[in-house]
Order: sequence, then structure tokens, then C-alpha cells
Amino acid sequence: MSASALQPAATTYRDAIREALRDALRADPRVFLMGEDVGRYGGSYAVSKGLLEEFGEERIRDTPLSESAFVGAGIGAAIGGLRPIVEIMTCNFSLLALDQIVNNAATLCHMSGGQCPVPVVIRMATGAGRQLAAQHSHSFEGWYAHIPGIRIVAPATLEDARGMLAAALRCPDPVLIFEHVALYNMEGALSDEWPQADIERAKLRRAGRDVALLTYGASLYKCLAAAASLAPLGIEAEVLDLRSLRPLDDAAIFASVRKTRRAVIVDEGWRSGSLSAEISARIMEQCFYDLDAPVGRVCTAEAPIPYPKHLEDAALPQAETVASAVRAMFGK
Amino acid sequence: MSASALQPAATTYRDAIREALRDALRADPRVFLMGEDVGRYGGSYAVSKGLLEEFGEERIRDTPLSESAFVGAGIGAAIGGLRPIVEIMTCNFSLLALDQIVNNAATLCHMSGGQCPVPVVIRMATGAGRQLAAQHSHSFEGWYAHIPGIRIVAPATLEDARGMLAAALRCPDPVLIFEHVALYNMEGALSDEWPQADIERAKLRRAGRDVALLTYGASLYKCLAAAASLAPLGIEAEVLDLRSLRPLDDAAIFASVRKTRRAVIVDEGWRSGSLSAEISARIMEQCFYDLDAPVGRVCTAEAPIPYPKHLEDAALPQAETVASAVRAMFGK
Amino acid sequence: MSAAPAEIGRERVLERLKAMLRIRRFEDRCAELYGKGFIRGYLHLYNGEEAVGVGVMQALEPDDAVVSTYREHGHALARGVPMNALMAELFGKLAGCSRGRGGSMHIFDVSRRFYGGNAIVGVGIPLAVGLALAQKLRGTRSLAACFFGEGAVAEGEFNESLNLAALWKLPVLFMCENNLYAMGTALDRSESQTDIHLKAAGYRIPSFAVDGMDVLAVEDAARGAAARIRAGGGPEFLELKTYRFRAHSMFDSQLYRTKEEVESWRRRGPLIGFTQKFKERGLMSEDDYLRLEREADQEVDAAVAFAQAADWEPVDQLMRFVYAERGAA
Amino acid sequence: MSAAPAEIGRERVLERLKAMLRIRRFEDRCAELYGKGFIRGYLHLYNGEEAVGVGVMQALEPDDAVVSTYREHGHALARGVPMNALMAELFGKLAGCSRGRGGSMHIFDVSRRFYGGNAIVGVGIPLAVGLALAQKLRGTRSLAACFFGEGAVAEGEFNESLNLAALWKLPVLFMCENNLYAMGTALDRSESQTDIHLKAAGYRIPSFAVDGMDVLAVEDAARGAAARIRAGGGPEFLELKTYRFRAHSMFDSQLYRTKEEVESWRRRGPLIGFTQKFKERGLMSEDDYLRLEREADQEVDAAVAFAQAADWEPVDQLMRFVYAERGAA
Ligand SMILES: Cc1ncc(C[n+]2csc(CCOP(=O)(O)OP(=O)(O)O)c2C)c(N)n1
Ligand SMILES: Cc1ncc(C[n+]2csc(CCOP(=O)(O)OP(=O)(O)O)c2C)c(N)n1
Ligand SMILES: [Mg+2]
Ligand SMILES: [Mg+2]
Repeated sequence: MSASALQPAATTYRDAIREALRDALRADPRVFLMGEDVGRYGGSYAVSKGLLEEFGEERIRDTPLSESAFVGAGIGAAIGGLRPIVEIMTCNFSLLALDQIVNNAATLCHMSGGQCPVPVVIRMATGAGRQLAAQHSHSFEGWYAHIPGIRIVAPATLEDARGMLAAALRCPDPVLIFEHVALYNMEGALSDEWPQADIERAKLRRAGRDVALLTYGASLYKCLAAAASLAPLGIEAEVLDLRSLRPLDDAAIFASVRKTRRAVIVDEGWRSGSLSAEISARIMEQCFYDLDAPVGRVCTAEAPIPYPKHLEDAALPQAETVASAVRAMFGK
Repeated sequence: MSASALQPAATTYRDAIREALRDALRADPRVFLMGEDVGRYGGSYAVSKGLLEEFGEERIRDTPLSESAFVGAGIGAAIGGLRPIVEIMTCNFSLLALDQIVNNAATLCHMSGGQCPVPVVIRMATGAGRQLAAQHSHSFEGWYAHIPGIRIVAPATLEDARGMLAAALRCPDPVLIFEHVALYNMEGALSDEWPQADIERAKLRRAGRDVALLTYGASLYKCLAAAASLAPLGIEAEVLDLRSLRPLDDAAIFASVRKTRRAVIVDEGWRSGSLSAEISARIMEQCFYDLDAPVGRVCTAEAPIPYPKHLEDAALPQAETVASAVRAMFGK
Repeated sequence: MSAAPAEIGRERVLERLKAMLRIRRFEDRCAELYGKGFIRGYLHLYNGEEAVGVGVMQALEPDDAVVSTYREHGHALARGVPMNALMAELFGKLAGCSRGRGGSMHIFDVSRRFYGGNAIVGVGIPLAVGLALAQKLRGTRSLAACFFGEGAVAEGEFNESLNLAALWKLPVLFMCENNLYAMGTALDRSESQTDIHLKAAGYRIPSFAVDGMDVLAVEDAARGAAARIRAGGGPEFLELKTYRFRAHSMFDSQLYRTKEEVESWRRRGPLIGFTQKFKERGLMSEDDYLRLEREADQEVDAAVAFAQAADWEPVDQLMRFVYAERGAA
Repeated sequence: MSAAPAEIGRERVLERLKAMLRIRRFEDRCAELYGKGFIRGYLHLYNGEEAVGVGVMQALEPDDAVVSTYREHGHALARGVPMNALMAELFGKLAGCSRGRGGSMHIFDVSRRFYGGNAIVGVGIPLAVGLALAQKLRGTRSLAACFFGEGAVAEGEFNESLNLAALWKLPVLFMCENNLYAMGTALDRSESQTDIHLKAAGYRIPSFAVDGMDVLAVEDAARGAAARIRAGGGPEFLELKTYRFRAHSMFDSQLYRTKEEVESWRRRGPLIGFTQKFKERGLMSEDDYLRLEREADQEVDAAVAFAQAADWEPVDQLMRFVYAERGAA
């Protein structure tokens, strides 16, 4: 995978996150990073490599394998006036901390009548595609997006990886950032400017008149590839990168759909109850009379992800399955 | 709330579950019940009252407050040849056991290549309406329905409360049964026959020609009330009780929608990403050309549930909000 | 215990008695109001355990954070949450300390660093660890005081949190209110090791068992622990041995214990023993008791009137604070 | 330890050596095959820890259940999972013991009561408790043997599970493979109490620290514990002190430990010490070693050939076993 369609090579998604972490740690003494192996080991995906040396053990804090306690401690520290960035190594392990996220982070502000905002940032790796099998291949970001009180973002580009972390830290709410494992090595360029990403707005990555591909995260590149393969057939696909999964940017979604009158949602979550369902339902409610065809969905097969590559590939959305869903829509 | 529309008074939903438990414990020595306070205390909702005396401590097993361990132990015991019924006091606490449910119960059969089916039954109370505030009012059944490998049922009647537990125990898969707290006191009659409920099929509770109300659990009664209030306006609403949330009974849903050409989904989950979204998306995909109007949804407001009655009522779907959504659809 | 116990004089005796009576009378009224339908949902009374909350709070400074459970009226009152705001909260009124949204299980008063009222057993323990971490990283000498029941000790989070606090030498005062039952489950049916304070010792946390029926013993133990924590000694753990005289929540059939057991604990109750002892020592009189009780009742009357007169939150504010209002944090 | 250590003769020495060599040579080949792309995903090698798996398995009966971690090739081979099926699993082939679906982290062989291969740290511990519960309720004398690393001890589930097993006196043999690191986190940076076996003692579970580099010491400790468990004594706990010689998974920069530390442990490795000792005692020779190594290599060659020749699962079977096939359970 490469983002060469978007940016010239220079640095990586991983580096972009590290830059964002470094910027934040330098700019604000309240910021600290904690999680399993973020320090000595440099992070399971090498995101935090070098930060321990620069910022020391108090601010780059290795934790034991106690997801519930250290996520809860991050929530507590946020209430206590700090700006914690908690890294859960992968979303697969985040279920162990889910009670803290859903019953504490998401409720405290509302149920205390506004007294207890929780400005915590929780980062985690997500997604399949590396042959890690059933327990290490989950895509839970769309599932988390069901929970009011938290915000969910899924940066797909280097720019967003850097900018959204900064924006998340400025936000008084709990923000969960899902970083797709397939993106860490992606190369691209970063501007020197202080990042100004948004954590509420989608972004159009390719304009087109015939069909809207609505997606986020690593699937963005599959959609761009699909769009490229459709162009020669005379089908111009528009590709909308949702970026923020909660809240969803309804205006951008509806604008794309109204323009193209057709949409396919591409989501690495298991189909039933994935984010794609919510998007489809909203389009049903708001754009029903604008549609020339039913909204389609390309999602992950509803099975635990198997280890062998041929089966994993078959389970996940692919550029080709996206393209063929679109072709079918046009009878091509 | 009362099921008098369906059955004459005689026993309660709570009793129906107890009967099902008793039947199962008598019929199969592999069956046992475990959970917090199921024994001496008789169950938080008095469901298991008297069972300890009849079946003893080995089979009516009080657990410590260790949701992850005792749910995991239930999964292990199922693999080990027993038929455990695990009670999680309420779904609010089930998040603490979610890793066991999602990463173990749901994956073991598939990832072991079929060697390890997990015939565990997990019962839990769900739902709001009792002024228990943000951390005790969740409706997670629709959320759980996202996970392949498990089955989700939500009995709304006494007959189903009894019959679905029996059917769940006959099923080789993990079955999660969600019992709505507002139903335990509901009165009705039970036949003496051995229950034969289905855990894959929806059931039509009211036939109608103008609009399909698709719902499950305690919302069934709100929908029936809404349907009754609509009839005098000349709107005949059909009410479909989904009963099984995973798998969904597509055939029944689509049949209702094709017949009435309009549908409103009523779901006590928070709107975004609730089960209602999936149902709407499926209707979009399969019945788009059969629809006379976009499918509507009446769900819970996207906020933690507040304690005061007027705010809780405002947050939840009500018969009146269902009826008014339907009236709006007909411009009435 | 290193810190020397504070001297016992008439003033201290009457203050502690007053603090306990306020809780007792407040909650007795709550039970009545529940029967009348003014208070709804779950209502977990602290009846019998008042000495714990009152004793502990003596050791805390305004900057310390407090994290409590759903059985927290006593903690809140002892911490200084105004009775009016508390009663209004139980009524679900806008003037309640959590805007009426939380009710009995979710008392918040951030101005007094009172962080719930947490209704999921164990869920507050990591919060306290995080609050303590914040205090440490910010260089304060404050601590985080964390209450939980002996039932919570079986939750994995309890263990994770103790380890984290010990490992990072955080200023947390862990306090297990051991009232011997978690709903209907007796301690020896939920723990293989029933000496709870020994569990904490297993994390190398200094740990003490304290008579939770003796407010002054609790106070002394808490002062000692707090002093050592503030001095940078890391977390400490108190097991406060107590008993709840009423049902778990408002009603339960109490099949899980005998009347005799309850009676024998009642005779050791926090008010009875205390009153008897200090009457004998001449530090208080029956009149003092009656006067303090009357004053407490007057305060409760006023709180009820306040709560009754207070407004409901308008329905159109339901969605406020799902996300923080900008500029809030 | 009560059970008398078994006698040490040439046969036993050669058998244990063979069992350890099979694992070592199998995994050395796996590392090569990973480099060539035949094995993918995560691959956690047991190199250095072989004495633990081999020693423990001697104490188990066919009816006992085994629950393992993602570092489980050694456990699986020692338990009798055929090397062919194991290698085919690592290749992701249909002939693999989990149909190729699990890969290295999810080795299942229910015919040998080998229940994973669990990749979430700690997730297997409650499973073992449940398997033991089933065995107890069914009236068997079997036990459930549960492996986990010292990193898992910080997970709440570990604590919940130990309490449950102790409380219910279940036949579980808990085994902590303490290799001093959880990925890059040294034990003293993850636990306030680094004597892991003392944690188990806190649940009143009989608990022992064992030299995990000495296969016979492990075997003796496991036999003793298993015998007491079968006799109805409830769970026991072994802390097996060991070390992994390679990276956590296939590659890591190992910044978290020094070369000297690794070297000093290597000198105490399970094969070196064992071979030296029994050569000196005249119970084995260098020729024995070379022969067993050669035999192991031949078995590995055959397993690779088997795996290479095996079929892939047809794509159209992807959805099989999401739910059990009817009649399966
Ligand atoms: C995680 C969780 N599980 C179960 C419950 C239901 N529940 C509420 S209180 C309680 C008993 C708690 O006992 P303990 O910790 O001893 O506190 P006490 O009520 O005695 O003060 C239970 C089981 C809950 N609220 N949270
Ligand atoms: C719940 C969970 N958190 C984190 C991880 C990532 N992870 C995999 S192995 C590991 C270290 C485990 O160490 P230990 O238990 O000591 O076993 P070892 O690898 O040393 O055999 C970690 C952090 C995981 N798989 N599961
Ligand atoms: Mg208690
Ligand atoms: Mg280790």
C-alpha cells in the first residue's frame, strides 16, 4: 500500500504520529503517553521510539498488562487535570478496558451534569490484513461509534495522523483514535506547518459524478484503486474519507450522495451492525428520493478472520470487490 | 406494562424463566446455573428463587463479582462437556466479560476448525425505564448482534422467555439471552406443553396492511399500543417481533415490508449504530423498490440515560413517539 | 501506625457524633421518601457504616480527591457536599449536585473533589489511581481516597489497580468497607482469602485492618496513612470492618443472614458504642445527643423542602453535556 | 513436594532430551520458514523454555485438559500433537491441527484435549477454570493445566480466576512461565511483587517456585502438584523460572535487555545443563545427542514436506464453523 496518489514519499504514517506526539509533549506539560511497551520497547509498532529518551519515564510510561486499570487511570488523570494519551496496543485488547470507556469515559460528563469532562485521548491499532488470525484482526472502530459521549476518528493519511492527534488533545471529550495496522509503513510527505486537522469533518479524496464511495481508514486506498479501475469504464467514482466516525459528517455524506445519486459504503467491520449500516440508514432517511439505486455495502465477511492469506483476503473488502459492486450497480 | 393483549393473567415472565430453568436442570444433569447472587439471594430479579433448595450448591452456583472469570469459566465448562447457563446480573456489567464473549466464545469454534463448539447460554437483564441512571440502563443486545459466532435472542413474551431458554440449551452455539427488566413482572399464561420456541425466527404479533413496526423486547408493547392508537385513524400497523437479533429473520422482515411498503423500526438502543440501522440497511438493499417511503427509526436519544423520570421517558422510545412517527409518514 | 492519635476532647466527640447523626437522620428520611415515591431507582443506605465515612474524611484535605461507590451518601455528607444539593439530587432535581441526572448512585461535586458515585462495582478504583497519578505528576502533596466494598475485591480491576498504584508509588488511600456481604453473598463465599487487608499486602502495600464501627479508630488510622502517603510513601490500604444494618438496596428479603447476626452487630453500631463510651467518660450527655439529632432533623427538613421546591431540568436540555461544552476543560 | 521424585535412568534422560530437541529443532526450522515466507503472522518461539513444557507434560494424563498461550508450539509437541499437523497449521493448510485457520497462535487439538493457542494475554485462564469445573462436576479425577506468562499476572482475569479456582477447590494446575519479560517490559517494571508464586499464595493456593531450566525438577514439581490436585486438594500453582533466548516474536531490537544477560541465561539453558550433567553421570553420550538431533531433524523434514504438499482450505469454506455444524456438540 502507498499513498503516492496523495503525497510524494518522505516519511511514514508511523513517523507522523510520532511527530504529533513529540509536538504535544513539547508544547504542553500536562500531556503524557502511557501504555504497554511504549517506553523501552518503543511501542509495539515503533510509534513511540525515541520518546522515552527525550521525555523520560514519567511522561513516557510503560504499563503492566492491565488494560482496564491503565485506561481507567488515564480517565482519572484527565479528570485530574492532565492530558493523557493512552495507547492500547491494538483494539483487540481494548475489550478488556471497555467498561472503563463505555461506563466511565462516555458517561462522566453527562451524568455529573457537566462537571466532569474527560479530555483523554486513547489511541489504538486496528484492522486485519497481516495474517494475525481471529483474535488479532478486529476492526472495532465502527462498533465503538455506537457509544454517545466519546468521539471516534480514523486517520487515513499522514497529514491526518498528525493533525488529528493534535486536534484530539485540544478537545475536552474522550477521543478514540484508530490507526490501521496496514498504514504504519505508508510513506508520504508532511508539511512543516502546525497541523490543523478537523475531528468532525469528512474529506473528499477524489471527486466524481457517478457514484459515491464512502469509506475510512485503510479502505480508503482500496476505494481509490477501485475508482481508478472504474474510470476507464466511464464510471467516475467520488471517494469520501469519513475520517470522523462519531460524529459522522452527515452534510458531506449527503452532499456526495445527492450529487452522484448512488453510493457504496466500504467498511472493514463485519457487515451486520457495522458503521456501514448506520450510514446506509441515514441515507435512507435523508436522501431516499435522491437515490437512483439502493445503497450498497462492501464489508468484511461475518466470520472470525482466518490466518491463511487466501482466506483472509477473501474475508476482507478488496479494491476488486468494491469495483465489482459498483460495476454491478451500473450493470457493467 | 402488561401482555394482556396476548395472554390471560396467571403467571409472570420471571416465573416463565424459572420454569425453563427448572425444566432444564431436571432434564439434563449437564445443565447448571451460575452467576452473582443466583443462589442464596435468589437472583437479583428473583428469577432463580427456590432453585438452590431444589438443586443444591453445585448446580446453582453463586459467584464472586468476577464477570470475566465466571463467564470465561462458563465457556470453558461448555467446552468441557457441560451445558452452563451463566447469568450476568445485567448487561451493564457484561462489558467486563466482553473479551471472553467476543474473543473466546465467538471465535473458538471457527478458529479451531470446528473442533471447539461452545454450547454456553448467557442470560442477562437489559434495558432502561427504572430510573437507574447512566450506568445501569444500557440496551446492548443490538450492539452484541454485530459479533459473528454468537447468537442473540430477546424474548418478549412469557412463552418465548420459557421456550427460548430451552431452545438455546439445545443449540451448540453460544446464545446470549437478553431479558428486559421491564418485563419480569409482566403477567400472562403459560401452556403446560414442552416449549418449542425458535431462536431464529421472528413472529408476527399483529397483522396490518399499512406499515410494518419492526421491534423486539419490551418495545413490542409500545408498538402494540401505538398500533392500537393508529387504528382509529385508519392506519393498520403490522407488528413484527424480531425475537432473534442474530441471526435476523430476513424473510419475515422483508415479507412485512413488501406487504406494507412502509416500515418503522423501534429499538431501545442508542440510534446510531443500533440494530435498527442494520435492519434499515437490509431493507434498503433488498426492498428498495418496494418502498413507498423511507424507512423510519424510533430509538433512544444518544445520551447516557438520566435518572429523573421525565428525562428518562424523553430519552426512550414511547408508544406515542412511535405513533407520531407513523402518523408523520402518512402526513396525519 | 506512626502518627500519634489526636487528643479526645468534648468538641471532637460532639463533632463526630454530629457528623454521624447527620448521615443517619438524612438516610432515615430518604427511606421514607423512597416509600412515598419522591426518590426512585436504587437507594443503597449506609446505615451502620457511618463511622467509616466520618472517620476517614477527618484525614483528608480539600485538595484530596475522593472516589466513592453507589453507597455514598455518607461519604458525600462527610466530605461537605451540602445536604440540600444531595437531597435535590436524590429527587432528580436541577439543583441536585449532579443536576439531578445521577440520583443516589452518582453524587458528584467537583468543587469538593468528590468524583462519584460509581455504580459499576470496582469501576472507580482505576479512576482514583489516575487522579493520584495526576496529583503526583503535577507535584502536589494531595492524595486520592478510594472507597469500595469487600465485594469489589473479586473484580480484576481491583487487583490491576493496586498493582499499578504500588508499582508507581502513587498517593492513593485504598479503603475497603468490609461489611461482610456483597448483596446476598457472604465474604467467605466470594473470597478464598477472607482477610482482605492481606490481599493488599500481597502488592507490598502497607495495609491495616481497622474497627470500622469506631469512628476515632478509623480517624486515627486514616490520619496515619494519609500522613505517610503525603510524605511520598506510596499507597496504603485500610480494611474497615463494618456492617450494614439494612437491606442491600431498599428492599431485600435478607435470607442470606440471620436476625441474630444483624442484632449482634447492631449492638456494636457506630452510634451506640460511641455514645455509651463518651457518656461514661463525661464528654457528652443524653441532651447533647438529642440536640444534635434535632439539629440534624432540622437540616434534613430544610433539605427536603429545598428539594421539593426545586425545578426539574427542562427536557430540552437532555442532550447537554453528552459532550463537554466548549471551553469547559 | 510430597510425591517422591521418579528415578533417573538412561531411558528417562534420553526421552526428555529427545522431547526438548524435537521442540528446539522444530522451532529453529520455523524461524527459517518464516524468513522464507512460508509461515506468516506472529511467530513466538519457545527457545530456551523447552524444559518447562516437556517437564510438565510428563505429569499429565490423556484426560487432562491443557490451555496454553500463543507461545505454545512446545506445549503442543510435548502434549503429543503430531508434528505434521502442527507444521501444516503454521503453513495455514487444511491439514493443520486447526484446519490452518489459527496459525501459530491458535493450535487446537481437542482429541488430545489441547485447547489453544490463545492470543489474548490471560484469556485462557478462565477457560481452564471452566474446564476444571466441568471435570469436577462430571466426577472425573482429571485436571486442567493452564500455562501463562508472568506478564499475564497483571491482568485482572488472572486474579479473578485464581480466586474462583481456590474458592471452588477446582482441579487446576496453574503454571506461570516466568521468563522475566513481557515483550519489552521487565518483571520489576510490571509487578510490585516480583515473587510471582507469592501472589498465588495470597489466594491460599499451594504455590512453588521451580527452576524452569531443569526439566526433571519441573517434572517432579508437576507430578507432585498433579497428584495432590487429583486427590481433591484443589488448585496448585507453579512458578517456572525460565528465559526466552530469542526475540518476543520473530523480530525485535531487544533494547530492553543486555547481551550479557542473555548470554548468562544461555549458559544455563535447558539443553546445555541437562546434557552436561548426564554426560558426566554417564547416562548419555555426545553420540546420543547427535542421533536424537538427527532424528528430530528428520521428523521436521517430513513435517515440512507434509505441510508443503498439503492443500489450502477452499475459499468457499470460509463461513463453515462460524456456527457449529448441527450434531457437533
Ligand atoms: C460490575 C458489577 N457487577 C455487579 C453489580 C451489581 N451489584 C451492585 S452492588 C453489588 C454488591 C457489592 O458489594 P460490596 O462491594 O461488598 O459493596 P456493598 O454493597 O456491600 O457496600 C452488586 C453485586 C454491579 N453494580 N457492578
Ligand atoms: C490482553 C493483551 N494485551 C496485550 C497483548 C500484546 N502482547 C502479546 S504477548 C505480550 C507479552 C506477554 O508476556 P508474558 O505473559 O510474560 O508471556 P511471554 O510472551 O513472555 O511468554 C503482550 C503485551 C495481548 N496479546 N493481549
Ligand atoms: Mg459489602
Ligand atoms: Mg514473559
